Amino acid sequence: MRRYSVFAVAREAMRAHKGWEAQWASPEPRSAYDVIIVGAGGHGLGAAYYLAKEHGITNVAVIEKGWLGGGNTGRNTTIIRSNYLYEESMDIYEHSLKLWEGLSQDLNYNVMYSPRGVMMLSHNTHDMQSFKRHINANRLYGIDNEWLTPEQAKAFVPPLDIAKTARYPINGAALQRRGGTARHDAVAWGYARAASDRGVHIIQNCEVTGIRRGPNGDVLGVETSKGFIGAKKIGVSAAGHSSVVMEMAGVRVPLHSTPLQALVSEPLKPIFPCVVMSNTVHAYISQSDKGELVIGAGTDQYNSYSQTGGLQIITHTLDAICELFPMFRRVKMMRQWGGITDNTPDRSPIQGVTPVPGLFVNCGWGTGGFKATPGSANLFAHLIAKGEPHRLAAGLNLDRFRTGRLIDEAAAAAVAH
Amino acid sequence: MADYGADLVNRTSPLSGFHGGSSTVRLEAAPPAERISLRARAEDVAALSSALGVDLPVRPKTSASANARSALWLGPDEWLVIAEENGGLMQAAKNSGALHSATDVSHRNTAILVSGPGAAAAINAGCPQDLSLKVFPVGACSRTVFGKVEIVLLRTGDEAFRMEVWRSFSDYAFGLLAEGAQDAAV
Amino acid sequence: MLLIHCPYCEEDRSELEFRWAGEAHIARPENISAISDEEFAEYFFLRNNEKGLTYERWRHIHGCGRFFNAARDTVSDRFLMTYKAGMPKQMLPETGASEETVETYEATEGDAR
Amino acid sequence: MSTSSNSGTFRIKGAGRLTPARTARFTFDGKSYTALEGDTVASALLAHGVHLLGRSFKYHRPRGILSAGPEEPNALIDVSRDAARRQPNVRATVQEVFDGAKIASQNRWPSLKFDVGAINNLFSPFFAAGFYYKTFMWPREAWVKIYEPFIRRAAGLGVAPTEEDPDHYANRYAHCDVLVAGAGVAGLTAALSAAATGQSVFLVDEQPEVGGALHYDTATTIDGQNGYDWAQATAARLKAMPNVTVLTRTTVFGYYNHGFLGLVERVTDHVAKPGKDLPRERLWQVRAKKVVLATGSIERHMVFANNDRPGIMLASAARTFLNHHGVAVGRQVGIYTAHDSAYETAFDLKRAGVSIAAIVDCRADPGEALLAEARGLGISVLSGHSVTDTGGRLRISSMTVARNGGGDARKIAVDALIVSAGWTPSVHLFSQSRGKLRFDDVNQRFLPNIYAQDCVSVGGCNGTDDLAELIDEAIAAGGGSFALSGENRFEWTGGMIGAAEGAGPDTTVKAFVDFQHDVTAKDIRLAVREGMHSIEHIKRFTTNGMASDQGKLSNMHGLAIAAEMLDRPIPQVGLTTFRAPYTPVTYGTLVGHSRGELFDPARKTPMHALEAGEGAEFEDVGNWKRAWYYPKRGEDMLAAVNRECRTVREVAGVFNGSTLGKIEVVGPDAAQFLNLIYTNAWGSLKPGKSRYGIMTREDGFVYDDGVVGRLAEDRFHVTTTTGGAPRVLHHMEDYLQTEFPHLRVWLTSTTEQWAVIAVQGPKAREIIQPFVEGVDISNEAFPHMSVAECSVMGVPARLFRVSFTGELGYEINVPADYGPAVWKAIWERAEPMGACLYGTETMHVLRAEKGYIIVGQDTDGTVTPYDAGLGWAVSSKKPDFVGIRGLKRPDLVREGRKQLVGLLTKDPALVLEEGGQIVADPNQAKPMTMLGHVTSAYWSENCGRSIALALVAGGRARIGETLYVPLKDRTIEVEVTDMVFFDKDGGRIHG
Repeated sequence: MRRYSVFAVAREAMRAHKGWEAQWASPEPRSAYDVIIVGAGGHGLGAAYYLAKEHGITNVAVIEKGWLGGGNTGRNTTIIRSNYLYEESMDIYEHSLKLWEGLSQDLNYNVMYSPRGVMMLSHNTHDMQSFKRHINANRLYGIDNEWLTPEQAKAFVPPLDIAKTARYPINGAALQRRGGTARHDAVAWGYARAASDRGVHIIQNCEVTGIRRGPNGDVLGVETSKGFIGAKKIGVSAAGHSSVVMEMAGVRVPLHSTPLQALVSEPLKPIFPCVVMSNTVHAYISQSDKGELVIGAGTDQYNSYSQTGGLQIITHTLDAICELFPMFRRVKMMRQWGGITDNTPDRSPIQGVTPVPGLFVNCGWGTGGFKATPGSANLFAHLIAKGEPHRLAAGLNLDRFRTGRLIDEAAAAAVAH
Repeated sequence: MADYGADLVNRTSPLSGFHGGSSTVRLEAAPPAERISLRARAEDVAALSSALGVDLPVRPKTSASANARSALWLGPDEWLVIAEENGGLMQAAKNSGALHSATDVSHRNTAILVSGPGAAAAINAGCPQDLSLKVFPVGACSRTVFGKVEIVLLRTGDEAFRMEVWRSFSDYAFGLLAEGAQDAAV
Repeated sequence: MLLIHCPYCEEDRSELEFRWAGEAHIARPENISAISDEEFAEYFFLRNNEKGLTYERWRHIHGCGRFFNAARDTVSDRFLMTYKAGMPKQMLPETGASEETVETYEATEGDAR
Repeated sequence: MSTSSNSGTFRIKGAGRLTPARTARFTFDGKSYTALEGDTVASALLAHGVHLLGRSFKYHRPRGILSAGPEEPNALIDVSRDAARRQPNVRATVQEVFDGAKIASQNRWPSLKFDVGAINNLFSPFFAAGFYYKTFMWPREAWVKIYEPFIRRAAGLGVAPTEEDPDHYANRYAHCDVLVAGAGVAGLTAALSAAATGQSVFLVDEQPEVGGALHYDTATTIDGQNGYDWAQATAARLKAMPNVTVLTRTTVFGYYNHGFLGLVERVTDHVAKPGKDLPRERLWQVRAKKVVLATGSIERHMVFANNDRPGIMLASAARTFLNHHGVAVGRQVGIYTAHDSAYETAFDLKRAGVSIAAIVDCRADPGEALLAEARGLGISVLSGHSVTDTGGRLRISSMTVARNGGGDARKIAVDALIVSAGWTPSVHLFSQSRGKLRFDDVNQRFLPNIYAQDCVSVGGCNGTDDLAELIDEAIAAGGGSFALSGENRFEWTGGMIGAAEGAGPDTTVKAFVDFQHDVTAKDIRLAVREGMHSIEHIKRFTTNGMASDQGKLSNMHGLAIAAEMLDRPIPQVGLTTFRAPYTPVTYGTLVGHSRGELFDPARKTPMHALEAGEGAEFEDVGNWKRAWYYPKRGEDMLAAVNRECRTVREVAGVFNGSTLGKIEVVGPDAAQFLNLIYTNAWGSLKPGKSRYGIMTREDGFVYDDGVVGRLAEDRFHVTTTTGGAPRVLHHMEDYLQTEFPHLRVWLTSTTEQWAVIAVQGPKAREIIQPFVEGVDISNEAFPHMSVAECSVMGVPARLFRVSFTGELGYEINVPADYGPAVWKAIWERAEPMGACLYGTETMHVLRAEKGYIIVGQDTDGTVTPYDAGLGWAVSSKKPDFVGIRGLKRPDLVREGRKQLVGLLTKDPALVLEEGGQIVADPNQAKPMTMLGHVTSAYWSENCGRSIALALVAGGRARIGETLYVPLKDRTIEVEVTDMVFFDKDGGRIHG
């Protein structure tokens, strides 16, 4: 693979960029692979990359129904942070954040990881208690997260309205400075390029329609729109469609898929320096390098695979954004879209073995999958290669729903008394 | 203790003194009223109707009025019965002898009267229902939403509505109605 | 914003009046205290999450207050039927299936063939 | 050429529909201009010969006006009335001029004519599509510190407003039988047809006046009249009908599920001095039974070298400026076309006295009728030729024309170049409705195919080009039946998509596909070369179609260029999704009324004003505003709380408990129902008594708690937490309606029926005694946990003997309207006795002194009743309750779960931080093993030291152990204790 560098770009500039090769190959599938990964999002492509890079398993195919990176990888608002509460969560998200920090160099692809800071606004006593619980847990775990006064928050984000007269005045904020954003498409493309370079086959426009199992129940391969493809091991990483794919192997997973919407404004000169989130008023916002304000809305209430949602979700989010940043009322929404998030009962992901030998699952990332991409992919590769989870992902198993040992991040941020 | 008789205590309506509107919409707080939330199964409706002196409607989105009492269908086993103050609704329901649940909600709700040619438009600033006379005729009633709060809406005339709202939401409802009224006049 | 037919109000109303309440026809086990951990997990956590026809519960929370059931296509979000709580799962008339399904919104997007 | 001097030297007398006498003044980049009423900023500036309006996104190339409508990618301006009313990124082709408007160009520094950023254009070979993915990676920190800030500053177009928007916005929900989007010939006819049948109709158009293409197309007659006049007359007819609503300056921006459409109506942006009552914009949220899409089509530009200079313009735009605004776009105009429609522009210009340099038609054989007309007008037509380049710096000065296939190139001087590559049907709304498109191979366009909603497309957006056919289609769509004649002069044919001659794959010229984002044909080819084979990949890699015009002009060209590179038919390459909104929509419009006090209801209790009058500070608890503490002069929060805490235990305190959730549970099976919902047993509770209850969900975790009073055999007064009231009622209704429908019981929310006045402390009885009638409240007759219906100050009341402080206490429930009077009377009596008013903070401290938990603070959804030390409240005798099975799961019964305990700091003066984490060894390496966290921590004035509650792993077995709470700046040593810090034997509550 030709390395990307400023010299390579300059050289190509002089010959009208005609020398660039395809970033990834588009091969026809082989009859069988050692490992098949279902779903060419960041998690699936990344897992294939790490299987090749760290475990020496290169006879791998990533099978994608549509175009690579076209699911939630290419639809999210690209927030990266690791300041979660429970150890299981901190383990995987911090592992991920550490990989983000060197990802561009590792992949030789600028994924534009931008640690501009993620600030979560506190509006009341309950928020403050909850945030300080997170901050203390993070600090003792070695993860940066700090408490800011309203004035410090305003200094960090000048457009913020910290007036005491606001409907929900801000009484402080939690800031993770290493948190930030990255360029979502670049993550998928960077992993695809690096995986393809190591021999991984990326098969786009190939829908998995069944999972074939042998007499002992173990996996034999997948039925697809391009015919049967054999595999000793199958890793399912299909985000909103995970339960559909798992059902093909007769495995039920506790998921429900809901629309999640987002929107961007018209491009504006830099005005918003970091990521700001508020759970109380339900909004999060950042500004892309192109200048668009990127705003995440909430999930619609019902199960759906439609990738659309209601206008009321958008308006509700903008109510909150304009309450926090009243000068944005004259800014315009340029584009809105939806993705399908796969949510678990405890809002924490599932990554682990399944009752079917050779079948592994990575799903349930809900609204938090993008930030976990490198970490999840890296640990999923370990799971598939070794047949058992890495220490850092051991708690994310399916069995927790039987035992009741949930990782309930949502409950931990419980509603006010 | 005799010092503190009932006459010393007057109802302080959450919207007392509120009025407003625009050139096409009049907004005013309704006078204090007595209200019960009445729940009963179909077989007990007749007995309750006769005890209350008003026929509890059994068709969705309809209301009935008689003897200074109005009964609003809210659900298949639920009515909001409204009377003037001290209307004796709890006792009347009790007198029916029928199986039911009556709960005094006189003070839970307050009401805003919305009238004028722009009334429906003002309410549609926050209410997603079709308020055309064809779909929401005089006498029609429904629990629904108004902006970010729940209301019960009753059409009392071609251009007149009664909006029942929980008391702590009444400031909000009145404020949104005031803006809706202003916009309806444009 | 969905438009939902409430079988009690006998009228189509805005989604704003409703609250979704999960998969329908999951009965609480009568002998719940005696079931196994697996059975409990199945009852409490596992849902079909169908892509396509799903049976689900809604509550007309800001209307008549009633819970009811609906059959909906989770790909098109089209409601095929709503019916009152307590009624058995309703089979759908055959005609519904023969309609040419319009796939997802994103199906109009490019396929990298 | 005769001109009207003050409104512009390019204004043509007698042309257009504007009234010369009605003028408006505005400034552009500080220079003052006169416009006519009805001008857009674009037409007004063109009238003065101003073509340079902006700079492009990436290369900062000079850009002018390309279109006359909302598809405009180039002419984006900043419009302001005053400092706070400033709007960036406005399309000059849509913004109507109003007197006093201040217009400024964007994305340039220091000036529009001399823009330093234009240096990017020189480096453009370096800045090919996706170049940033390949570089800026070294050294690692430089991306954040150097490259990214540089890119961010260079990108972005307009400057965001910095002041709060003083304008207001309105919202309106509406319903109709038929909504017609677009009021051109097709839309007007469909609306007329639908209206005649008596259906309720919305007719919506984005322009100030109806007419659509009739704005420029002066050669069409409808019903024997000039088309535009027919349109206005028809609109007037429709407006007069009671079943029709006509909305102009209104865009249907989104077509959502189930016939739901979002419309934005621009109410005042065109008005010089808008009335204060007027909203700036109004959001219409319309539910339509049927939708008729009559959105027409959009003309495409030609993709050729340097096709972006100011002065290069779509043919329909030039014709609009001439025929509607009376403005000539140049004096020596060239035409470059692949479609017949541009000819009519040339004819109209020529007739208006403008010199036409030549019509360059890339087609070999244009229609004979057009050629004849051109000949008649003395216009030279170069068929089989192409424009291969243009010249000029800030405006086009020449076009280079060559015969197709090479050779014969010559330069022709022009001051404007009119282009047309044909028409793209506006299928955006159809696509948003989730309809499926098909590709029309003959005419190279996507057309509606499979409908997903009750919707029909008519006219241009349906690919119906023939006027008579279009009219019939529209009449049928409306459901009516009548005859209407229509005639136009020429049948239009032609069109092309993709790169034109001279901009093919073998060239390196800058032939722009997406103007705003500076995406050229070669960028798209590069994307394909780099393996981007899906149109979505190509879009994202090049950003083609992602600018503020969302690809209205560029998508089809981009697709064709990609298809050519991929050597695949267009439908196989696909089409990017058309997402809402059709054109950008102001946040303020979407927010509507939901701002300030209407952002979210602030719930206030009946006594709120009285509390405020006593100087209360309030805190937000859910939607509620609750009195937090009552500082006296000179007191800070801690001093006030300390005083309140002391006073309650020494004398008494009065507290507003009105926000507590309340549910009336009524019916013969009420107790049975509560048995199922709570962990406690209720059958044994006698009328007149109350009990503290715990509620879990099936998972066995604490969901809510509260005191439940039994008023009668069949009537319970249930209380919930303040924040929990709605979800608890929903949870109860769920079980009642769907799991236990056989039970004869009904639930009613009574939270707001009752004002709740808690009087707590040794003197509580003495304070309330005189007010209470109908019940003996002596300690013997009315002990702790009694409840009675009685009368307080003569009003019907419910009196609870209950305590959340550990003191003798009562909670008086009176109907809410009486709350203020009763509160006032009680306070007037209590105050002289030395009592105080106290708020939620003191309530929290006092209950913590007694080890009473707050659900949601000391529990978090992962805590069982056993964990919380409330195992006594879980009945072991009941055969069933919600949570009975969940509680027995392996992890919920394991050893070592986190349990609620007390913590005492070794240094009594130190108050722990709520949320502090607890460890056994503070010196261990990170990541540390954490045992739990501090859930509540206060200074207890009554204990004379700090106190805390905490969830600690295996907590109850650790009582007596020393643990540590490492905070940011120090580590605090604590001892694990039981949870009761004050009055351990609990005697006071029975006092």
